[in-house]
Amino acid sequence: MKIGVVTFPGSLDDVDARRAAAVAGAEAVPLWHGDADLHGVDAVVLPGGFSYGDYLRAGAISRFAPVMDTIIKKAGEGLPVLGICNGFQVLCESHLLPGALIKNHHRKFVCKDQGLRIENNRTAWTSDYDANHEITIVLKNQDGSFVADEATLDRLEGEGRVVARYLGNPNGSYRDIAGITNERGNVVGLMPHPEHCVETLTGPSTDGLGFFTSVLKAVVAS
Amino acid sequence: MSTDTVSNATSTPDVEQPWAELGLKPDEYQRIRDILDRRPTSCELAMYSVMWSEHCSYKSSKVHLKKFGDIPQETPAGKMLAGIGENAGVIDIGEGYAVTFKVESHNHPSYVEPYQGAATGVGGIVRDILAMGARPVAVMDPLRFGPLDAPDTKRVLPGIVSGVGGYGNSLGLPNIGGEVVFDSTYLGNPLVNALCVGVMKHEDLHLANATGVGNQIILYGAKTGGDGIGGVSVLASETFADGGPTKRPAVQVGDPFMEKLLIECTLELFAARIVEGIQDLGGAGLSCATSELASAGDGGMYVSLDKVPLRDASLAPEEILMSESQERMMAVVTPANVDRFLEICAKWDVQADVIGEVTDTGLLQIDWHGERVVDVPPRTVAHDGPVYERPFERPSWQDDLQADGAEKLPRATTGERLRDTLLKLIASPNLCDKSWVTDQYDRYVLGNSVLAQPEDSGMIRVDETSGLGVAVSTDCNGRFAKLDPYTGAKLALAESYRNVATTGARPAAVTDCLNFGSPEDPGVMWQFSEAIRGLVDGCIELGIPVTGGNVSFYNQTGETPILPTPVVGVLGVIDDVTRRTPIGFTAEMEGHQLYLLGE
Amino acid sequence: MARVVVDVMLKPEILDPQGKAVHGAFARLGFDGVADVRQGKRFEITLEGEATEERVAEIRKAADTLLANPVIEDYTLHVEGDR
Amino acid sequence: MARVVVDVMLKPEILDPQGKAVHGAFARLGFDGVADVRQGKRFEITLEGEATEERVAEIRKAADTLLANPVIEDYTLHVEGDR
Ligand SMILES: Nc1ncnc2c1ncn2[C@@H]1O[C@H](COP(=O)(O)OP(=O)(O)O)[C@@H](O)[C@H]1O
Repeated sequence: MKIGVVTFPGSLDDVDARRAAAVAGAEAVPLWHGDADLHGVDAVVLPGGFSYGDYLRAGAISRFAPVMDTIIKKAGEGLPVLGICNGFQVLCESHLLPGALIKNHHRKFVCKDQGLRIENNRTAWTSDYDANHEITIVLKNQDGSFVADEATLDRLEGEGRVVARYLGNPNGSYRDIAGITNERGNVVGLMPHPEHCVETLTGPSTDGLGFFTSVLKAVVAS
Repeated sequence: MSTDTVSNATSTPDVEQPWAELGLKPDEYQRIRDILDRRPTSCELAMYSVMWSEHCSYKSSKVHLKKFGDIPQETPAGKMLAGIGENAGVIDIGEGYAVTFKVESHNHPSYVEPYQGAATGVGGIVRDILAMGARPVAVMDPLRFGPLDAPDTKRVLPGIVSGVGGYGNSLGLPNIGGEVVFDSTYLGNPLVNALCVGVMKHEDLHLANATGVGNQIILYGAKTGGDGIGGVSVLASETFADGGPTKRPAVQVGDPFMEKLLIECTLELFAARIVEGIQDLGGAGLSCATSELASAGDGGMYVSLDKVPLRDASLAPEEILMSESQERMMAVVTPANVDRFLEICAKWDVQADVIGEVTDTGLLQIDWHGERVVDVPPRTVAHDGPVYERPFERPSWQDDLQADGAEKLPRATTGERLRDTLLKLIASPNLCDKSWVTDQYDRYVLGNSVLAQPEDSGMIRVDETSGLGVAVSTDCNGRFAKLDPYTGAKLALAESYRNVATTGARPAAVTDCLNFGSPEDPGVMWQFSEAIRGLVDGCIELGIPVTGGNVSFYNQTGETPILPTPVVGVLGVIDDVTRRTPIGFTAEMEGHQLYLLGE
Repeated sequence: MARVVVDVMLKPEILDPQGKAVHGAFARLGFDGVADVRQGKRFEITLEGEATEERVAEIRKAADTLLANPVIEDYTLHVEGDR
Repeated sequence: MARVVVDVMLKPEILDPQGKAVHGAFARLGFDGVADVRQGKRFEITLEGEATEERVAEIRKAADTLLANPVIEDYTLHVEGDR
């Protein structure tokens, strides 16, 4: 069982994502943005960071990386993909997920322990959580405010594709949305950082581990 | 456009040179002429003037800093593998690991342009740590501001905080602590001190020297622009036939994305074992890197300035030598490894160019457009700068200040009054909650932050298997230091030492950033020398050495210097981070007993 | 050398936190009578050579795919000196 | 309602990391023949009422103090429709 973690120029939480995958019991495989080959991984994490400095728009330049061409294709075939923070931004820029992430409404970088409610536990990445499970994981970003037009938001809610919602909106996200999924439930984008919450020694909780254990089960089941 | 070459300098000994505008004293200029036995070229004058500045040469502080050598150089954790004089101190922490750490100031640039000044301050110290061969693993930021309600603080504080965060967060370095202190003397003189910790294996230790005749000098990272050379443009303007050069910015703009690439690229170069010597480019840019590398090595280096990739094609050679463009490094590489070196740089999209080589001439020789513009013994630039024994004297007001004791202040006599005092205290800017600042810093990235705010020390796990880790704290109470700089410095050291010790780590080494007013004021010089005396005595008593640091003078407005602010950083080692002791009381501790230690 | 300018603004229905903050600052500084402020991005693209129709069409493609995110942003493009 | 536009760009001699990143992306995506890219900010300020000379002078003052950082940035200001 292999979880690939992509490193883009400017990725920062790739090491953490690999550690979290390993803690969950998977083999973590580093993937390089310039290499279109996924090296046989069973699932992919696009980690947090400031790829290409977030200079144009967060995730805008990374989406054109050779590895993304393959990921976009395989995601369509059902490969589980989790985009965390900058990874979420890359997924939106790649149009694998609807909407976009813009600057926090307070315009500052924010790092805090954030309460979330898991609203959809039927995705490849959230099956280990109970429905409406409340968890606390690390939130840290500059461009974390999820926006989309009303029709898109209504569709996301109507189809149960809001994966996680903030308990107390930290960044101006529309309808308190912290994470969403595609129709099929294999691609998930999440603003907060579950990979920082797999050990009590270095994180505020171990509430993030479920994302990584969930995908192991999803892969075994498929 | 004419270039001032060495032969031109020899044949025109009487040309007037703007040495005074460049901050040189008459005797210093004469000394350069004596060393070279001719007048310097304008490029040489540029190099000497910047390398002999207070900032680069430590000319006022050197005689005092020497006293740190009196402290035994062993640390309680292990051997010191590199000490004062290197880019940063390195200590052995066991299990084959070494750590390096250092604090540096970026005070004045942060006043001029708070965001970029603070950002590039973080960038600079991170490159220092990287240049030792280490992976940077954490940063800290002791900060000082004018009164919270002063209008200029509203400009300076948010900019500095977001600059520290903007740069550190983008590098993926957890911020594990710092300070936020307010005092009226810092109005117009904010202090931005930045500390970085790095980790390496013993065999990865790299030093800044250029040895091995024929080895190639590679400049890599960002292109060279006109950043931070406002001052030298007086020189460059002489070489422009009409109108002078285009505008030169005095501020540097940071590119943290570039620096992140530089870090990963450099670590891959180290891992490939193809770096013979390395130096980061900081203050004084190429002037500093070339002269220091050559001086610490075999002494000879040849550089062709035409090979330096430029962001601004109009730069004159003097300006290229002085540019403080950020995110650049210089490496010494054997000819056989050059291709591999360039390949790794290309992988990370980092520009790299061979600009020269190590020679056996004993001279630093630099060409521009095929003509020699620098021909100097590198030691005279980098290490043999002027040394001043500045006069110092205990200020006349010191006695009155000390006599004005706290016992004269009115005391709260009722419970109500006491309550008011307490509320006033904890609501004061210096004591209140700092999360407005710390919430803007990523403390989790890399996944090894065992302790960060609101703890008294930060703590980083070094080895995931054994649990080996380090703890770091920075402290200084400038008001104590003003009352008595000797004891104040000792108190700063003791506080930092205690903060590290209470986490369960064993304090091992000290870095310091000595922020003071003008060294030309004998009272300030006295504060400075007393603070060093205090640090030396304190370190000897505690049995830990000073492994490196930084001096920042001229922090004053008119005649009023800042509070003497010797910021002390202590690093400790802990065998097993799972046994750390956090501050505070949690529900699990119910029933535990409380003890008060000490008098 | 010609210059193409691309101005990118958030769509009107998307909340603009930066514009809002500037608007608020205007009011605090006593600049009244401002109904709204929006903050966007301006790209100045210098071409090697002329701004031929073909080159401008290429930049327009770059604006569609890279410089602006059509989900949240609109852009306008003009060749400098052309208006 | 009138609209005043303020374009803020980094001074030419100041490093523009954002423009540099976009320039690099152009090259990787095969958009050739671009000599340089600079990225700046665009403010669209909608006034309640006319853009009288006095109001525009006010906005100019705001641009000096608030919209642009004179240490590293230059700005230009125009009333929309005026050019
Ligand atoms: N500028 C800063 N950067 C990072 N951390 C900071 C900064 N200022 C304060 N902190 C952290 O916030 C916490 C509380 O700070 P402070 O109130 O000054 O505590 P103390 O007085 O115990 O040092 C500490 O963990 C400290 O390291």
